[in-house]
Amino acid sequence: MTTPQRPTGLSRAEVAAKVAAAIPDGACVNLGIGAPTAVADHLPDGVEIMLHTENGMLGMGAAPAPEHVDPDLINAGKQAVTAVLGASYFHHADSFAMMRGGHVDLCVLGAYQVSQRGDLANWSTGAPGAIPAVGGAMDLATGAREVVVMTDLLTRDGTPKLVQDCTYPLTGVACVTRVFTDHGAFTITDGRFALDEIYGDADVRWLRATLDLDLVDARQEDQT
Amino acid sequence: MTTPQRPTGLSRAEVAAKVAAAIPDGACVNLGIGAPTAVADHLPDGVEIMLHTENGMLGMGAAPAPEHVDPDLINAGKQAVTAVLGASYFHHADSFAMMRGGHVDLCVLGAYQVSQRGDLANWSTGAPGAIPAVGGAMDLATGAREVVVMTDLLTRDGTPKLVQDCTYPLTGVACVTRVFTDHGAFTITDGRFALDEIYGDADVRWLRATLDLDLVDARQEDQT
Amino acid sequence: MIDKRRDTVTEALEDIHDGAVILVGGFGRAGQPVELIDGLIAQGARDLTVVNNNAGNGDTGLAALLAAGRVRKMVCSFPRQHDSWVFDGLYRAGEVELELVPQGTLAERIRAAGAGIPAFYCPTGVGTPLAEGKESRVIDGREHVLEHALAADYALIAGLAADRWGNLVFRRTARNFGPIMATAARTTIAQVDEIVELGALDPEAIVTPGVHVDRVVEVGERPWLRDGAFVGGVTVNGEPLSQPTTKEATA
Amino acid sequence: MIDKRRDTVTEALEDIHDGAVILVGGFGRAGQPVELIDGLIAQGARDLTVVNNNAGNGDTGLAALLAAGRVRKMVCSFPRQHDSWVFDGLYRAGEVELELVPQGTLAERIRAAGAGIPAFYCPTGVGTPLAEGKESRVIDGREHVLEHALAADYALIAGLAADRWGNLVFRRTARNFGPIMATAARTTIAQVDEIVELGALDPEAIVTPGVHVDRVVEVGERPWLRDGAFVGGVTVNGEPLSQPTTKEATA
Repeated sequence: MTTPQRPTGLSRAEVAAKVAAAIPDGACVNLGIGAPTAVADHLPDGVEIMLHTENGMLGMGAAPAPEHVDPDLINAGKQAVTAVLGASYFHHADSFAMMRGGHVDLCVLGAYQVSQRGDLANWSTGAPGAIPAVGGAMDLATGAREVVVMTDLLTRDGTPKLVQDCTYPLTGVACVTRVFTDHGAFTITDGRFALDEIYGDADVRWLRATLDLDLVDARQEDQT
Repeated sequence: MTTPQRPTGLSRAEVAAKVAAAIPDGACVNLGIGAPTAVADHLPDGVEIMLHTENGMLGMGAAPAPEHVDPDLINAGKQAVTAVLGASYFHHADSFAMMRGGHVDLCVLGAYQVSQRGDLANWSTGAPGAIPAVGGAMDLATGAREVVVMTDLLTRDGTPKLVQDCTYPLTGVACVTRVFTDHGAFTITDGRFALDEIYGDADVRWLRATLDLDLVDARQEDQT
Repeated sequence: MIDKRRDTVTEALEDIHDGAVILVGGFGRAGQPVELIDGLIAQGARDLTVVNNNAGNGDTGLAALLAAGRVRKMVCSFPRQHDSWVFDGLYRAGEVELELVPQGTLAERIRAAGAGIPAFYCPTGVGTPLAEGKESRVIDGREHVLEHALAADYALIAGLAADRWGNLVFRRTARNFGPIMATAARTTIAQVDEIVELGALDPEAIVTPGVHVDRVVEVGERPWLRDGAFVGGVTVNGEPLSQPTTKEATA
Repeated sequence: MIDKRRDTVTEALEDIHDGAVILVGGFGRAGQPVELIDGLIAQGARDLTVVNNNAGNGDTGLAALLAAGRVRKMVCSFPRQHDSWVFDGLYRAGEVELELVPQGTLAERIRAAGAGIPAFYCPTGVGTPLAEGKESRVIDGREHVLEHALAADYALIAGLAADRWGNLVFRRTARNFGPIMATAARTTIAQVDEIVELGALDPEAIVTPGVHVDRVVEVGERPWLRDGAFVGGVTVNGEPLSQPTTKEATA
């Protein structure tokens, strides 16, 4: 069997917009460092969400103009942010109690790998000599009511990030429920990936050929 | 052996003044409900202490004039109090973390019984049908760095409150270090009561005859 | 849009079911959500488990809920007070259960529930009747008992002010159990003297971030702050208070 | 009289001993007590165990302490950053130990130490390499690991303002670890921009009650808030910042 040519997918910004569209109005949301941060820029008009940042704020706003940067007002990625009306500050134990206690409705995280039972690996490739760093990833994976992954479907060398079993060190077990990628969106149900939407030029045949998974086509089921 | 006539002792206010004089300047102190509350009225001039009240304030002040009572500003005994300059408010978990975490230097508690190893019984006489109520007594007995008891030496019927072993349900184990009574002050050391001071008309002979204890006379040791 | 405001106490309480576990804020009368409790009595839910530091004072608030026969079990640290006659009578008649918990352990169990900590080791109560039957363990040379998180279906609490996100501030020692109870219930309902515009509360001084609150209802300034009838045992130097007072002058 | 003010950083730090365990506040540069760390470098204590969320950024603050060879072990959640070259080099050379802890577990272990809770069950990290070797237990059908309190000899933290009782307020997300670290050390030393008169801080808005603070030292407004050199990776939309900024306008 030959793997077909890699199709064109969505840009990072376009995937961020797909994730943003899936966030319910009024939700308390934590956006992980890296690509998920961009989700905040794509929330639909009229939707109001509370953005939580692990370093002690609820009601995080957009990036400031450069002349308004405040080094005491940053997000988990140490980027300058602002505070919206209704914002509040709290210390780190309260901030992580918020996550661990199930008060964050949804978090969006990047991934190295996601398994079909929802295991997430996103903090270490286990490479010898690498300096391990976990930050708040495990707390979010464990504590958020819903863990959504936003990632490229394939690594640069074409290796799928959606897998039967993660080979990298885990961040959390059976925690991911949805995955948004450049080529499609998936829900994890009963230990399998279900394809909800296809993005760009990809088709189911290519996805099945590329991913070594027992992939459910939830689009068809919806149509019957 | 006949027990001699009960001698005259100090009044409650006088005992409170003895306790107050033993509190180091700058200490963080919790005064239990009931008689210990009066200790606040007898602090020497020039001494500044932080009064902690379990219901969420540091920097508790004296009782207000009746026209200044605020039902939202009360102490552990639900009496109206005031706040001094430097006061702060916090919630109950933080308030008891303060005690349990060893941040309260000293607490003053009443007692039904204190044993020679420092066990305290002050919350229940174990009488059948009585409604049990413990409040913050166990937290204070366990958490304060030093637990000082302020009590009458004898019950109304003449039964000693300083005992070899408590017969009432315990509040805390081996927690009391000092006891101030109407007839004398005691330190608990190496499983024995040591008499530090005699108050009023009592003498050592009467104390030895009255208390069924192996009492050390620490006054004499100090003088040698 | 995030809008947790409810127009009436009735609306705020409508889904409370029989058998619910309810955290009720307050230490004596301070911070007790009296208007919500009155609403709960009218609402009619019964067979409740109520968690509060005390077990009601006088004949109003929590005491009235008990008197109405709605409470199956009280979880508290200090039920016995000079004016807790309602609870006393029900308890002696065997009509209400009591789970007695040291006050700090009660607070920490509630905080743990809100923080996703299912159990913790605690030194309080070791060697006393309240540790009997509890699993224990020596850590760092000291004995501790294992205590479990205390979660609830509802929390009814009282704050000073809220905004439409549910951010809350409290007033003086009326703060007490409110902030931790807000975190530990599936649904948290707060009564406040005043609902203010979003942004009116200082972000540095908000005590309970809105994420912990589901519904807020404005009840106006509580009249009993001024009416001189300080139910709940507020006294001056141990003497009951009998005259009208003002609250502004206290400091 | 209660007076926790110290005239100089030198005086505030004089008794720190070799081998001390030190909690250092801050998340990246926000809330990092840079002036105290500079003082600690000058003071000379070595063989330190340092607890901080990160492991230093750029060449100043915690990174400078590491570069000076004073740190035997780092306890942190996120040592690897684009500008953590000092730690990276020492770690690869085997000159510093690393204990990696999930950030929320780190925070909760510190909070537990301050709250007299020696150990607690925690769901974070179960099934991952960071749970290996830890005691575990199923509670309410879910697996948890046993985590222990993380206490220290000293805490060095940064606040916005203090009074002579040691009451502290913080500024925005610079609050982060400061309040919990203050509770968990035998001796807590706070640097603040300003020391104010007793009573000047709003009792409702004090974040750290003075009982948790042993020494406060005024360092003035931190120049790096304005100097445009935002060491610690502060960026705008992911781009490093290169121009002077003001802090008042942000909201």
